[in-house]
Amino acid sequence: MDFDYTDDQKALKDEARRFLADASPISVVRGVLEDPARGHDEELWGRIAEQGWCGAAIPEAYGGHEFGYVELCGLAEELGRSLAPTPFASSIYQFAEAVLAEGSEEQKQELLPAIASGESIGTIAVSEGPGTVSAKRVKTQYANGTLTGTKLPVADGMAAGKAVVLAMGSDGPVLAVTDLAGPGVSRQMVETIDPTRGAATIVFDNAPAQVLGSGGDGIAALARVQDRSAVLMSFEQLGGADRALEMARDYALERYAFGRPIGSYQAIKHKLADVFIRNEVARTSAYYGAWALSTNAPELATAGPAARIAGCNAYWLAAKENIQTHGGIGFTWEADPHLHYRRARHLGLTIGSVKTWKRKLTDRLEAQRAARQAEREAA
Amino acid sequence: MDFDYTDDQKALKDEARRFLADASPISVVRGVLEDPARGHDEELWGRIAEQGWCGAAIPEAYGGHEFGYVELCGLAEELGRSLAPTPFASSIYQFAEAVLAEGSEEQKQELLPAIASGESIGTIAVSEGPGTVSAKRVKTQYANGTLTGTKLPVADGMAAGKAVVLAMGSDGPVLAVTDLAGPGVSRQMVETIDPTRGAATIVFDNAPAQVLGSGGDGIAALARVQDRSAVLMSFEQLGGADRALEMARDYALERYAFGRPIGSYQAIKHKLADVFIRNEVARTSAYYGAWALSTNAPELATAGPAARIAGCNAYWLAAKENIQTHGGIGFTWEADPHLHYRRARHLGLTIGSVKTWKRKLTDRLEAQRAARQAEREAA
Amino acid sequence: MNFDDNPEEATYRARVRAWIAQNKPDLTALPPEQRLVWTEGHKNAMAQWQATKAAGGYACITWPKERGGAGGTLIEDVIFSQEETAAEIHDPYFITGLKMLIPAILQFNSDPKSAERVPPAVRGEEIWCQLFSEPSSGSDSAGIRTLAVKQGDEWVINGQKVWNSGAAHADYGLLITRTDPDQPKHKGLTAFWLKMDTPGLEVRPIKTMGGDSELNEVFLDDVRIPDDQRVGEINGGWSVVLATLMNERAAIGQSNGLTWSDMMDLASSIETDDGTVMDDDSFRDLVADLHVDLEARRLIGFRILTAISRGEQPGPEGSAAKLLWSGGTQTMMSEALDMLDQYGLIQDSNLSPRAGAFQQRFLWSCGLRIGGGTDEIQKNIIAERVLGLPADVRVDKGVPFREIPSGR
Amino acid sequence: MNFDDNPEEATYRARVRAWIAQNKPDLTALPPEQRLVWTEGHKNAMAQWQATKAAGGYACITWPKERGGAGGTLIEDVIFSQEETAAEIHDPYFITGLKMLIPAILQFNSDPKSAERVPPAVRGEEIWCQLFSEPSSGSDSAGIRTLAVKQGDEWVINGQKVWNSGAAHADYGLLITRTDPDQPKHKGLTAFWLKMDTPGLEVRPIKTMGGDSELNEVFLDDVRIPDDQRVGEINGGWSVVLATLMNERAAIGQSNGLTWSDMMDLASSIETDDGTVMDDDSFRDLVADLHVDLEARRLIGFRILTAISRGEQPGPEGSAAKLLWSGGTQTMMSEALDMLDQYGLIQDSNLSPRAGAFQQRFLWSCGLRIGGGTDEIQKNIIAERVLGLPADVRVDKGVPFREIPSGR
Repeated sequence: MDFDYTDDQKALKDEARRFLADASPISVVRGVLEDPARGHDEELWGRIAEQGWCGAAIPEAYGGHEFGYVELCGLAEELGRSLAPTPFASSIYQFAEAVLAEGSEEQKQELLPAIASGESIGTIAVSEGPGTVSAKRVKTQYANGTLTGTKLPVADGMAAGKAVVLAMGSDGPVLAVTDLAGPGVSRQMVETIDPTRGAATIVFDNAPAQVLGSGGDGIAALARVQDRSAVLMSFEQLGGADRALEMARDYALERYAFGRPIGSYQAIKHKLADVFIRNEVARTSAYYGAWALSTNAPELATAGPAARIAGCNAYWLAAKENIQTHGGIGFTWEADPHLHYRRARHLGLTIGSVKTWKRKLTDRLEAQRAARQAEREAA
Repeated sequence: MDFDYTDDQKALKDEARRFLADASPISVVRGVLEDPARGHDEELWGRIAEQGWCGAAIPEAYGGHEFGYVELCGLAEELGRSLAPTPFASSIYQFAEAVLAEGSEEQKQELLPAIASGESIGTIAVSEGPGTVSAKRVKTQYANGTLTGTKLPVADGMAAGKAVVLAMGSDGPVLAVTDLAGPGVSRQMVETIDPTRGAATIVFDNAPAQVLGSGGDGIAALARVQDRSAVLMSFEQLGGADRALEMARDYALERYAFGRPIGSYQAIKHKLADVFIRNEVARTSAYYGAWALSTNAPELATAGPAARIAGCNAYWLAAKENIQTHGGIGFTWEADPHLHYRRARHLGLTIGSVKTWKRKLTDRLEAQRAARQAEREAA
Repeated sequence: MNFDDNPEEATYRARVRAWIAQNKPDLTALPPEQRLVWTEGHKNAMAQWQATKAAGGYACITWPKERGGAGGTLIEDVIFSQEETAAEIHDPYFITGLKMLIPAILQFNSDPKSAERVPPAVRGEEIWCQLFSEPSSGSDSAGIRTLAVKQGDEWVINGQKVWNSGAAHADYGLLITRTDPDQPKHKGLTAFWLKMDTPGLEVRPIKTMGGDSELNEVFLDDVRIPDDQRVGEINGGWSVVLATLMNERAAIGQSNGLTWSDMMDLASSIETDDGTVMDDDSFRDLVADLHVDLEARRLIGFRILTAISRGEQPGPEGSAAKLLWSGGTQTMMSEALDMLDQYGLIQDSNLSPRAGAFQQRFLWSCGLRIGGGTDEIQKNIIAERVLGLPADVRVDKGVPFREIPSGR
Repeated sequence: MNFDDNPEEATYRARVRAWIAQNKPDLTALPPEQRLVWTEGHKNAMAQWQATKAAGGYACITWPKERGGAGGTLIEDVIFSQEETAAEIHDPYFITGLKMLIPAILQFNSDPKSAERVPPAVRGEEIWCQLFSEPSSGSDSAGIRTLAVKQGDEWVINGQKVWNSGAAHADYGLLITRTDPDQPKHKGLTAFWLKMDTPGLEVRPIKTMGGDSELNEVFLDDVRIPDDQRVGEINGGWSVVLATLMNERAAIGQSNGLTWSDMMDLASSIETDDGTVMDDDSFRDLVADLHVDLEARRLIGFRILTAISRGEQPGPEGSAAKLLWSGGTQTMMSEALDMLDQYGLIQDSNLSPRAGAFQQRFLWSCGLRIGGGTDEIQKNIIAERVLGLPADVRVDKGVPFREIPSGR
């Protein structure tokens, strides 16, 4: 039983926090926020790549540093906390995980080294319109080695050089990987609720692409990849939620009303206690997910969705109550709470809404229950 | 625009409150609670009947006093407030409304005078087992003028002399009225979460019965009746919720912790403010329902369910937070808060759960929306 | 219980409905971006509308005729507002002055100079704003620090105001200052009215998190105001504040914005494998909950109206209605984004459903929970004024203002 | 992050699992109604089990051997408890004495008379109960009014205690009294241990709203206790209270009761027109929410365990876990009743699903939110001890106890 970071992991996290305090202060975040043409901070991305973070969970054989998944989780927590405006999530939690989990040996060899070094940025293009993505409603076509269709929103779609794309092949949905700088691809920035994380509409018109790995059910493959992304993303959410709670706590200590700090009123104290509880649920669920991810445990099938749900709920509550605790100031552009409010919902939507994940979790709990019953009946 | 009781209605309510303070003090409620063999207080029932309340909304032609529906709503509010252990709800909001709304002229003549005088008690027997009642799953049969099947729980099923029973006829579900003291009927008390409101299992074995009114779709008829019951019941819920809030408020004023009344702490103040808001939603929704009921407005189709939902939610919140505000004392048998906790859930389940009513409300909102669209397209 | 107009009300309603239809401003003449509130084009159109109302006898309906009003009843005023809303006329410019500030000034001042300000306001020629809140006095609304010092017949004023809605468009303001810091908090305040172009006064727009700039900061640097612009007694400013707040409560807020039926429309437009989101049981539960709460909010308005039409002072139901509205809107918008799933993060008037209204209100709803009394203050009001629970322990009670701890 | 036992832990677990399987009490010998906790039959079986553990070297695992313990580690103690729970052994009788009260007594007293009480408790021969709470000191746990007055070598005690779990079954109690009402609240308290059959002491069971009587009132009427049964210093009783509370926090609660999977079982048993309630989207959302919260509660236990196994003092995660549990249970039971619809109001062990367990816990869940520190107190603990927010204004701070306002 050891349900916490090790001392080494804690040291890595501390170092990451110091690094980000220097490399990604709030001025860097606002630099991206205020300039509609930017989707991330390129200098910051370069410095993060230099740290080797992109390869934290990528095996050395593919150019990574193989620190380990729990270490990557720790970095994600710090990235979330600092609001770092980078395509790290798209490139590492999503693209790299997709290639690692579903790609062929050749594809790993070809694609991962540039991702691990940070030279190349990857993303996943799934959504095509309003609503939950499903096998029945994928319209983008994959045929004769090319993709045709429109994906939006694609997180970091302007910054990325490569994308894994969900498309309908001749035998059903597949995941295909394509070069976004190649022929048949046009893209356009799309404004979102969180300008510190870029997004794009990408139009594929007979764009050359290859199926990831041996093909097979693309929806099932995407689900396996997203279980992994969900855990990593949940640490970003946790980091953000912790930071939002701290901001609220700090403000509640320094802001006075009726002659005493507002943090001495139970309305504020109990509100922030509620946020703390949600953050503890998120922390605990994320840790459990990290264990399942790092050990490839079958529990990932429920731990991934649980981490996602807890992360979405915690960050949303922490972000909105941080604004509320700040009062009028919290509603202004100049104050920082809205950055977390935006980011909380960005992270809460980008690999599917909390509602979508709740359904996924219950489907799996039900399947497990049916399997246990079948086992019992067989016995 | 006049969205409140009139002065006359207020005077009637005040009088009812004084009457119940005398006729139904908490000792009378506890008398029924402590004796498992009783389901209501017979002396109290007699005194209520003497007041003419049973006939408040029954036309004079059928032996009623025809005070009006808003007046009956006011009485319901006071009955709910006092926790009066009587079969009033079953007999008046349900049985009488069923006969009034769906019965033939002959049946009204025959059945209502004894109900209006309080001589006879009626009820409705709908549920047969776990889950929401539906046309597909009614098992009690109506054939050749007799009923066969089992109903449980039937509110006030031991006290009632007559019942309207949902049963499956040859052409689908019907409502049939039967004499519970007659042949082919056996019944047994069933314990519930609220011993101050009796209930029974009733077994029909070829019990003579007649279809209510001209027959027709029994599920649709039941729905029309229940929209009316829902409004009346929501006033009982409102009265109970208001009383539970008052109890909590009074205790918060007299109980001290750390040298001051617990009602001076925001944890308690804001909790009770939340209860107040729910009670205001219930009050407003109930008033709107009373208007729709008293004017036979088509708005009853949504106002009835809305009053029901708001009433269920308000009483449940008020009842549980009343216990919480009382702390340890509130958890004891000797203290009164648990009486409201029990009653809140009794009222919240007895004509169908809040979930069942939410579905009903949305179904109707959707139908209205479709009708408006069809109208627009026709135009 | 009666939801219908009585015969006189119905006659009045029919009359004003026809009049509004005939006289209402034509915004289609404006370029689309100038049809939004807090733009010059919209402001000018509304000023013209106010003048039309004044000429037609529909400005300040409850005021006596000699003051430029119509000598009408409060219920007539409410009916007129309802019909304006139905005709999609939204005017945030004149309501503050005419409903809240000028009535309060006239309650305390009867001098000709104060009275002179009334007719141009009624005719839509002068806009008023409130200069009450300060950086360190939000929920603690008596914690005013802007200092006014008497010099001869003038007052010299230094300090800062904030959250001043429409101050950048306003011609006049009602200002609360501290004139005696040695008195306890509520006892050393004094009110003034002043021109917004008085030397030393500077308005700076505040950009909110949603990107708009309705709100402002106002800086006062040696602003000099003659004593005859004082409102009420020296150190009697708290009474002026309370009078404006009473007027505010009687001014029933216009209902607007997205509601449960918009959620049904959105859900019906989002496909799932089995139909649309409208077929999802869990969404259906949500619709029922939203319907109940938001209809209750609307109906609470009718209960307030009932009290008014009976000549009673409306109670604190308004606080309950505000809480249902602010919390309900934030939850609803968040659910809308979730329904859209990944697509919900797009905020683009060409791509997003309803031109991005759900995303815009998702941001804006934060302010709803704060402006006009935070959620927490509303609950205090309910607990103390309705339920009669004791006020929280007040460490600043009876303490000279300058000695009250104030943090940073 | 590792959920597995380390090799030593795994070895220990295997050993105790085998031992428990071989030695566990056989409740099936009892009549069914005597298998429930707080019955004589169950109590005697558990006393026998405690004796078996003591003989086998598994009683008080963390205590030194000379005190009757096993000289083991806290993690071994936890593993043993987990295995007891897995074997469905629930013992509420000895845990209070052995985990909380006796360790606190021994921390303050080293006299032979106090020490004599240890061996029989370890062997399951004597049950202890806590005599702390009073009618007017619940959340305000230092507000003790039971008065102890010294007369020669004895103390004469008068007052009333309440919410004393198991007092009707207990042989000994640890009692907190007020010995100096002129001191501020926390400074005039003194602790004693006493036999529950001391003359003047009367135990009266309290019937809870659910109908059971685990809790009691204890009346003290001129109860005389020799000074050598005093625990700690005169007026030093608050330190004794704090010591027991620290012990309580380290004693990890056993997990039990209905959870999300029971809700799935129930839902699957309730038919609808389209299948069962399990197919309802809205119920599916609820399952996900319950799973996340209740699994988190379980996992928080592992985090506490991790801290313990690292030799750290567990933090206030316990308060978060308790709030998830208490609120979650009440919500869950209410949802269960709603699922059953009208049938949900039946409370009959023959008719209701799971013999009425949902209805029984529906009532019982109210107590969960109150006992062991109310929801409100838990949130205060989180706000103050974790987040570092200031304590609320304390009007009783430094005030002599007899002058503190106390209402009725």
